[in-house]
Amino acid sequence: MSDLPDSDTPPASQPAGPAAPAPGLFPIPPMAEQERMIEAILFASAQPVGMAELARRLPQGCDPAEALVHLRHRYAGRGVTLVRVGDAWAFRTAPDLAWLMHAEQVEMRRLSRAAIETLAIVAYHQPVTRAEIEEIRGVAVSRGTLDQLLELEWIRLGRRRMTPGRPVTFVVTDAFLDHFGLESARDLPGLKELREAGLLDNRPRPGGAPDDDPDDSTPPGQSELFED
Amino acid sequence: MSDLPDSDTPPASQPAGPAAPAPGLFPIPPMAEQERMIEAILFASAQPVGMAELARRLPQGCDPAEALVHLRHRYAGRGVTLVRVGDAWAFRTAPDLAWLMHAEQVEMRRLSRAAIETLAIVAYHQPVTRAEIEEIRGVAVSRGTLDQLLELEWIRLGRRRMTPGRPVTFVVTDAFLDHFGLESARDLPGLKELREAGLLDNRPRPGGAPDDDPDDSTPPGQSELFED
Amino acid sequence: MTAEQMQDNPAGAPASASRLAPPDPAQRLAEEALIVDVDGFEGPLDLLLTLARRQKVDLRRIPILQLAEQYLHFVEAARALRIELAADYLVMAAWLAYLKSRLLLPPDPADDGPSAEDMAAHLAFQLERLEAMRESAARLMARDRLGRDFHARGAPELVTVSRHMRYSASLLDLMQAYARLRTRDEFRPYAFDRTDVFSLEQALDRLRSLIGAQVGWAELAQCLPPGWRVPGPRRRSALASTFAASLELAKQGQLELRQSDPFAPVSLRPRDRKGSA
Repeated sequence: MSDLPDSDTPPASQPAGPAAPAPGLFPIPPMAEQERMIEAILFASAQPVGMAELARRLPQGCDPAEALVHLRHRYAGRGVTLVRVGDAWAFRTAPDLAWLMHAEQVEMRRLSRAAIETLAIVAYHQPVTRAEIEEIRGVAVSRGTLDQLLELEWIRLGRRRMTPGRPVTFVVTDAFLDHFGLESARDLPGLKELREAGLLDNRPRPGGAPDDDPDDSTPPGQSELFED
Repeated sequence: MSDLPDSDTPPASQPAGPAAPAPGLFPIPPMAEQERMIEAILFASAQPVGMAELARRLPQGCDPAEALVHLRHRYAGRGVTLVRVGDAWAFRTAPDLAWLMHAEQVEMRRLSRAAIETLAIVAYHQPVTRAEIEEIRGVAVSRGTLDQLLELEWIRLGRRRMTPGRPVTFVVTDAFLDHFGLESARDLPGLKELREAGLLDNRPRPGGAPDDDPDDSTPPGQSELFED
Repeated sequence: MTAEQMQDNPAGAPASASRLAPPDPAQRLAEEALIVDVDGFEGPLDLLLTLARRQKVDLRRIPILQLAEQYLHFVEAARALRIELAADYLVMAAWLAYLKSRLLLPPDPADDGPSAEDMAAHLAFQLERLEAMRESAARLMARDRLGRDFHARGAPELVTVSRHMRYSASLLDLMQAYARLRTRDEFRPYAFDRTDVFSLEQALDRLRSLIGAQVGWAELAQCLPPGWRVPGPRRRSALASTFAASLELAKQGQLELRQSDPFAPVSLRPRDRKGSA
């Protein structure tokens, strides 16, 4: 990468006569190239860019004002237009296409911890009943949490469990797989793989006793749920 | 270049006279207008926009694939160019103007050598299991290396391998392609040569090594030793 | 192992690995530098690759025997300098010593394992493949990159006309949430609902008191405390602890046990201390 462009160009290289080629170390870029440069700068900038900044960023001897005129012509009538904002310049989508931007108006919120945990349990244990989710989380699952996940279409109702009370089960949806970039829920890594990938802390257990059998510390009734 | 799926031109789905304009409520916009619309949508977004989303946001009957071909021609050689990223499209500044863009440069996160090599192995060998990465590098993948690449969203989980233990696999993402300016993983530099040289084959170690478990084909004794 | 931070240059050898073939004293210095830098290597394969590269030959034609000798020499030199090498370096040394002996000896016709040539060829393949991946990684990192060489729209337009909420969560969030749930159980203090557990201590106390008054054989099941006899978890717990207690007392010589057939009821009686003494 050739960083630092032409800061070495001697400042004296700007002659009075604008028609004469500059006697600097580097020739002045042709107007079409100046247009390209301004196009890139305005596109990538987070704010409108003023004339002074353009002049400072372009190589010595460029004429941003003229290049902007050309650029403005080029974009006239396009889906994107060059607009003047105060003393600066920026690209904006054409006002007549504003209706196209509707899909972009979304407010992103992070999912609550309860929701993400519930979702994780459904993904790993599906089909899973509400009682099983509560058993794994150790707290009651609020109606709102399940509703939210259902509304997001990340989980849906599965088959009823053929046990007393015939409770409904939950499974994840294709929209879930799509959102999380999974081909199937079976592709989720197991506990051992999570640990190997560094996603799990290997903190020593408190209490000191060399308790090697993981089943020992599992409360009764959960071991079946935790089968990988 | 024009291997865009033009599945959107429905051959059979429109039973009405094919010569007649679409039976929708509104006439299909002319191609020049479709081009403007896509231009506006892609310009407005910092992320690549997928074909499916384009088709959804444009009026019924539009042909985003064809409009994209026109648009790409229009921007060829400009300061901002239309690039393809997997199944999606985005405007990006021309790389030859990198020297101009100091103000926009973002700090690149420093990646460890292990992370860089792991990324390359995932890209060239995908889908690839953790054991295969370790086999190629000759050392265990240290804690957090995969984590870091997952967090950057440069790799994601692929399908599980249908071998004993059904290990998870890793593949590269569209964000990876976007970051490295690749249209698809097939465009990785040198891919063809590596394949022809047999260097992407999963060549098993010849017979005999006592610890040659098919699941864990890392070189002798390394996986345990490097676990931390 | 110390992770050597090498930005954008994964193919670069550690600084000490001179690519030139140096004259003898310089070579020795270079080798010592190699050893000092052993922490900078990513395992034996990395070290082997560095040694192989110094031979300046096509990796496909690398003389494996020579390479094995260099590696063994390296390991010996490290030992002479009293540098502790990680075990995997020694495992590789042992394997290379074995390979070397196999390559030097005439093949044993009785041995139907892989030939020494196959093993050597596979090692050469591994080295070539690692080298190729390093070169590819370097080429990848040298590409024009988003945010450095080319740029996305700096001011994405999110016109707010209609607003609807969307919730996001990443796969990492999901997996970490699950990992958190799963490990929380490992850290949960051990707590057990004791209302349905008849402990061994309780069973011992009860049996000791029973056998004082007992004459002749009694079935174990009859020794269960009241309230613990209805089939179910309580009965199972009481039966298990009473049985364990009876074994303990039998061992202490305080009672005798009897069972006529497998799965038949177990009976017990106090041991006649005088008779058996």
